[in-house]
Amino acid sequence: MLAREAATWPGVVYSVDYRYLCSEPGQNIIKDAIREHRLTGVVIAACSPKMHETTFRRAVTSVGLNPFLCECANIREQCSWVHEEKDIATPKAVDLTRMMVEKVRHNHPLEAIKVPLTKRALVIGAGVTGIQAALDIADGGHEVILVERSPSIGGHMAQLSETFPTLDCSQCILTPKMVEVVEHLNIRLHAYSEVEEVSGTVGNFRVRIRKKPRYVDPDLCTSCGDCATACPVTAPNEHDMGMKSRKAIDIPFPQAVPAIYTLDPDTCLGLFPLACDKCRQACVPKAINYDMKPQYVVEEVGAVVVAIGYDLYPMEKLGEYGYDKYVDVIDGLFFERLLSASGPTTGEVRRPSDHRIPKEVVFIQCAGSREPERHKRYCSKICCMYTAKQAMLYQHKVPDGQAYVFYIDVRAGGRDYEEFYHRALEEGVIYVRGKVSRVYQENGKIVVRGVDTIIGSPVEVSADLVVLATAMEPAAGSDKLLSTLKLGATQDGWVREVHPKLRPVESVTQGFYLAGCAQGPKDIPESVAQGGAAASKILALFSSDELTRDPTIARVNELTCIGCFSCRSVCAYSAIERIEIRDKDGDLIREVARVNEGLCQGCGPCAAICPSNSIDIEGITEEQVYAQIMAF
Amino acid sequence: MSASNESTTGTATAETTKEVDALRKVARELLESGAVKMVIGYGEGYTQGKVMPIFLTDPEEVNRLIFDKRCVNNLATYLKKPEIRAMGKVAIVVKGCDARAINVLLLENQARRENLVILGMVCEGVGDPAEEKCLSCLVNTPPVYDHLFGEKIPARGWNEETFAKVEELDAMSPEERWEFWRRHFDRCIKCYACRQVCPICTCTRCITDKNQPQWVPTSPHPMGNYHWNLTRAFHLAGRCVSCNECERACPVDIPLSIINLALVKAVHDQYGFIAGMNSEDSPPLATYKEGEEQEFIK
Amino acid sequence: MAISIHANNFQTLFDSARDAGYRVIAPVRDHTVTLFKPVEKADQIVLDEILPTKSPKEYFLAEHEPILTYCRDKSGKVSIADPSLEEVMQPTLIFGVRPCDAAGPEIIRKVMTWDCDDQFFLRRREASVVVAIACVEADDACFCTSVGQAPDGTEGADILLVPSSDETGAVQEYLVQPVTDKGSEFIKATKGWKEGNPSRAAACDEVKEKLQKRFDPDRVREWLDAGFDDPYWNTATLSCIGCGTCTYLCPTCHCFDIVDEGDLTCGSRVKNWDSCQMCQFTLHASGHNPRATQNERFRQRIMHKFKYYPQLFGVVLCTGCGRCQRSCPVDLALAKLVERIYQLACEPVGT
Amino acid sequence: MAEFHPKIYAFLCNWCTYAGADLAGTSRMLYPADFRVIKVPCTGRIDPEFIVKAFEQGADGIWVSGCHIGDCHYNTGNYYAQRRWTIFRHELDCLGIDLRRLKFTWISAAEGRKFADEAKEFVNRIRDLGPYERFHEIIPAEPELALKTGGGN
Repeated sequence: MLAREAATWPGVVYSVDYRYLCSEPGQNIIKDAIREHRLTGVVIAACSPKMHETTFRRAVTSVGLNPFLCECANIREQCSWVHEEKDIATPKAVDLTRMMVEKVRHNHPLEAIKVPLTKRALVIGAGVTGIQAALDIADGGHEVILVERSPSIGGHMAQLSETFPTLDCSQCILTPKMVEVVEHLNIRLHAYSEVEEVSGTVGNFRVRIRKKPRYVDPDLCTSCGDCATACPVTAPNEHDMGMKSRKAIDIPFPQAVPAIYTLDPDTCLGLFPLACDKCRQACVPKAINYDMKPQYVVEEVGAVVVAIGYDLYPMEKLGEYGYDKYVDVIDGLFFERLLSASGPTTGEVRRPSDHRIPKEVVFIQCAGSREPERHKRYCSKICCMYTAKQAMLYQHKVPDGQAYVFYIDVRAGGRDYEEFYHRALEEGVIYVRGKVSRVYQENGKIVVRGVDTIIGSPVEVSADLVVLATAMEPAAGSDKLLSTLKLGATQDGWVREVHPKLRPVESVTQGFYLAGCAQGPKDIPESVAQGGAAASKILALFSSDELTRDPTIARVNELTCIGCFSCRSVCAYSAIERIEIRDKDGDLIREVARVNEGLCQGCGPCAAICPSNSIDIEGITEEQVYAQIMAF
Repeated sequence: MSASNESTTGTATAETTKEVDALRKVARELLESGAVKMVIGYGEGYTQGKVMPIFLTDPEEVNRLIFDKRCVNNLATYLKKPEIRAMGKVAIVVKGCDARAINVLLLENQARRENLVILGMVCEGVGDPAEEKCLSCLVNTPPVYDHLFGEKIPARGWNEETFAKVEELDAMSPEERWEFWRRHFDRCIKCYACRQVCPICTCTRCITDKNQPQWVPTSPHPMGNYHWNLTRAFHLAGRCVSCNECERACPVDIPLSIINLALVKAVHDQYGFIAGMNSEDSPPLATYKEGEEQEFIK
Repeated sequence: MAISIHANNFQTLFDSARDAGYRVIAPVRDHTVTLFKPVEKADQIVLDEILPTKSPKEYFLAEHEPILTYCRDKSGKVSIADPSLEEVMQPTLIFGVRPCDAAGPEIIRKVMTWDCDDQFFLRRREASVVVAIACVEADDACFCTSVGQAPDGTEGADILLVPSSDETGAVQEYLVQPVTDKGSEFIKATKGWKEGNPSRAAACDEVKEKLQKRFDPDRVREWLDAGFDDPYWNTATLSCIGCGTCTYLCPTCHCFDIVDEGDLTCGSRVKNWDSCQMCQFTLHASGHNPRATQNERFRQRIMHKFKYYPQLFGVVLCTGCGRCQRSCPVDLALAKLVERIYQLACEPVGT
Repeated sequence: MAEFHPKIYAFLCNWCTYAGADLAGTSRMLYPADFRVIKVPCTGRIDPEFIVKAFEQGADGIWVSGCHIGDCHYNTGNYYAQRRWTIFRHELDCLGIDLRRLKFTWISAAEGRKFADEAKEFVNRIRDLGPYERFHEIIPAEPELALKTGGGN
């Protein structure tokens, strides 16, 4: 019936009814019809385009018809399967088909867009996530540019003592990877460097990197350490959270990679010989050069991994826990250093104030997390587990010590995590469910007062040391970087992914991938997994020699565009460029918008906001929509 | 050169205010120094008691410039004329509301600041009796100018009167509103004076002149008139500076200001945005805030 | 035998006209403007204004009308039909028209019967009776005398009413001058008319005094013949914003556009008013526009009215109603521009 | 009224609501047939002209639906759409359009049930409201009618 009626519509020269068009013989019917009637358009009135559009488009292409001249009218999922009343379901099928026929009459051939591709990747951030991504891509046979802003790679993981739930030594598992990075032939490391600018589009980015001056020639430095010995200036050591001191010229930590000394101009007596010059005299290979300037290198890459990690929520903002008043209130990372064999106390837990071994330690969870009104609204995810770990390790190291944990909930999602938490309980860590109301000092002790919400009575612990499980927050300066890279950020400043569930490591801008804590709080396994995921996405991207892109994208009518660039402000992909139209004398006549084929996704807000409708979306053009509206 | 109407308005008007004297002085300097190619201002009109836009390139003619209560026109609309754009740098006399229009043009890349010398007039309201727009003027002192003539005065600002007509309409039932507009739109003759006079309607190919597809019917039948007036107002949502030139130019007096104001109000209520107060804030429909949700969407 | 009519009898006239099958059109208030519309009651009509906002042109040259319609039936067969001319043919009394407005359609007739006869226009003309009322007032936008019209002109009118004002100056009575046979027939066929002169003399000498000729169209045309590229055009009309108002309100502008409206099953080809002041008016499909600037478009308007039309049809395409000045948002008065051209034409060569 | 089958347009975004409609189909959830779907990539692509034109084609109701806020396949498209509709609705209301004849929803690809329910709700609503005569009045008469009266010449 439908086929019969369709035969009478304008433009329809052939219509047929067949049960399984997607079958081999079914597709042959279509192909034969195209050949026989030299068809310029095909409408399949059957199942949802989401089912077989590709099938049918491939079929028509095989006989030389442009795939974009074939459309599916959805009369199954959206008609026959959902309507009982035949008398109105059939007319609906007819309408849907007629509307699609009208659309196809306004379709035109589209050619897939080809974009050349540079098979080299940039990885920003060399924490464990970035390291993993870099190694995976490099192992895949492609060059990697790895950029790390601090003097050594390794990130926060290099500061950790042991890792939950296995309690294996963090550095012991990380350092081999760090070494692998420097030794890998496919990886070019720019440590103590920052990404200044990224231009271009997916497949072809130009990256400008600023190498901060170390004042030490990396090629000459043998990392003997004579300079540091000679250096008269001491400053707090960042790696050890300032508990230990370092020299103005020093190396962050023994296993640092690259193993090159770095002179810190801020603490150095002065970058001119007269002031001091001791390190330079001490340096046998003559590696020290006070006149070093920042160097700029430009790298060409095809894809970028953003693995810029996190920072801890500054304790300064947590006055309510007495951080600013009492030196013995510290954060988790600080405590990691206390626990670490390579730490300032070589693994002995001694409190900052008097270096005594604390007998009672209070751990406060959610310090800054899950406090929308005052601090961060989100859960920092890893604190529950590392607090359990730290409490446990503390009790291992101080057998007569007692660890208390104030918590709201214990969130132990993850294999062996719940078990790990229970082990902490069994080992005698005291968990107090309740928020801390006050922290104050009383005869040499730090009194932590709170309410045990389980027994419903106030609790008070006089502690020697208080450890705050402070919240994680986006790494300092990440907002600036994100805007340079034109990447979207969430309300809380984490890098935004294209789709939270289905495309978790792809950023909103094509060619940028994200991994690890840059995207939100994660533990090591998750971060490493994402690093690998980002790498595999890039390897997939690099598997072909040029990028082919769906041609259903926006097009600007430059004759009528007046260059108001409203389109630009609504484009989520920065795909609209400003083009200057000049006369033969080179004088500017006007500016118009132009769509970057490499970036445009064809979503359409630009078309909808254009006041003169000078932008159209291939595949769903105004004409096609109009035709469908008028056909009903 | 000038609109060569010496016959009617060659000479300076008898008495002038010190603001106008100052204006003429600056205009003369600008033209003599060659700082600008042309001064766009108000002069005595062809019709007794009316003013008209004048375009001066000869310093000797600056005495034709006037400014008084009759200067209702929004001269900013000339900045979209290709003939004027081709002049390069021009000076233009603006009231506050006109200056708001210039801000929108700057924001939307339709004028180049470096090509403009803005001669801002402090304005206590124009028209006799005072134009409605003046009763709730936000910018008695222009929000943007290079030279200011007159002492800065505080803006009257929005008041209960500002949206009275809109509220009147809101109080009606949809049926009544429908009839209200049908009555008015039936007079529409599709002359597009509203579009042509509007300083913000900058499209060189208006959507109503796009015929592939023809979204807006060109016919002046009820449907075409309804569609045109709907589209015109919507395209100005978040852009209209309430200079009310469209209503003034309409030969059949369709109360366009009511639709415009309704959208000005909606945009302000929803997004706290007022068009043309500066040339930086991104237009309300070209931006969004995370977490925005509207209850009408289920 | 002289005929007159008293304002109190307009209602009788209208009623009898309706009885005779006429629809009655007269100037009435609509919102803040005055338009020619069907009227029931005589007291609705507005005669004390210089001119209504719009001329009655639309009753001869519709703002919008279908000129053919098409339909596709289920079998796919397409049928095309002309619209009904019944409505077009409907006998119409257009009452209270000023002489300048009455003259408009007469001038347009020349082009409407030029290379082919425009049935829509001619049939409406045929079916309508125009009762004009001579002017007793004029404002400084009026210039009918300069283009060969007069405040008591009869061109295009079937009947002319010449007002006779009482001592207060208020108009109550009119001297009735049948102009055409159609007019005389109409007077016979309808009521409200009275034999004999109005109680006081009816004339409009005052206003004639006031309406001195401001230019001579022939001299103007001579200048235009050579003045196409005159620098005058570069500056004279810079203030024009290209709104169509002057053309849409003009009693003699008659340009129209033809568009198709409809969908798959049916639709119509319609005729709509258009304006030479719109930049799309001459825009080519190529994107080229022979009249790219508003200056050129304004020049075209003057050329058409004072050169091309006179050359073709021996008459100026203007009745001097002055709407183009009154309703111009930027007070760009066509008459003043033509006046200026006249001055240029008169200036001795070499100055 | 029961026999009245309204003319309803549905503009659905490709990634969420259209997929949701497919899901309703594969799960055989029944709903009334009185609307026709036009698929768009994103609600952000929907130009208000689409809606006006649909009314001019005689629509009795118009349904627009896309991804939930925050879930837009193109990240932000529905944010812009939402702002556009908010202001557009104000204007339609001001111009006397009956807003009950416009429906906006966010329906994800997983919400087949919601799609079927909203479809029911809207179709029934429009069936109760009856034909949108007020708007139909301003639509030029169907030429067939003109033909009937048409004498031609």
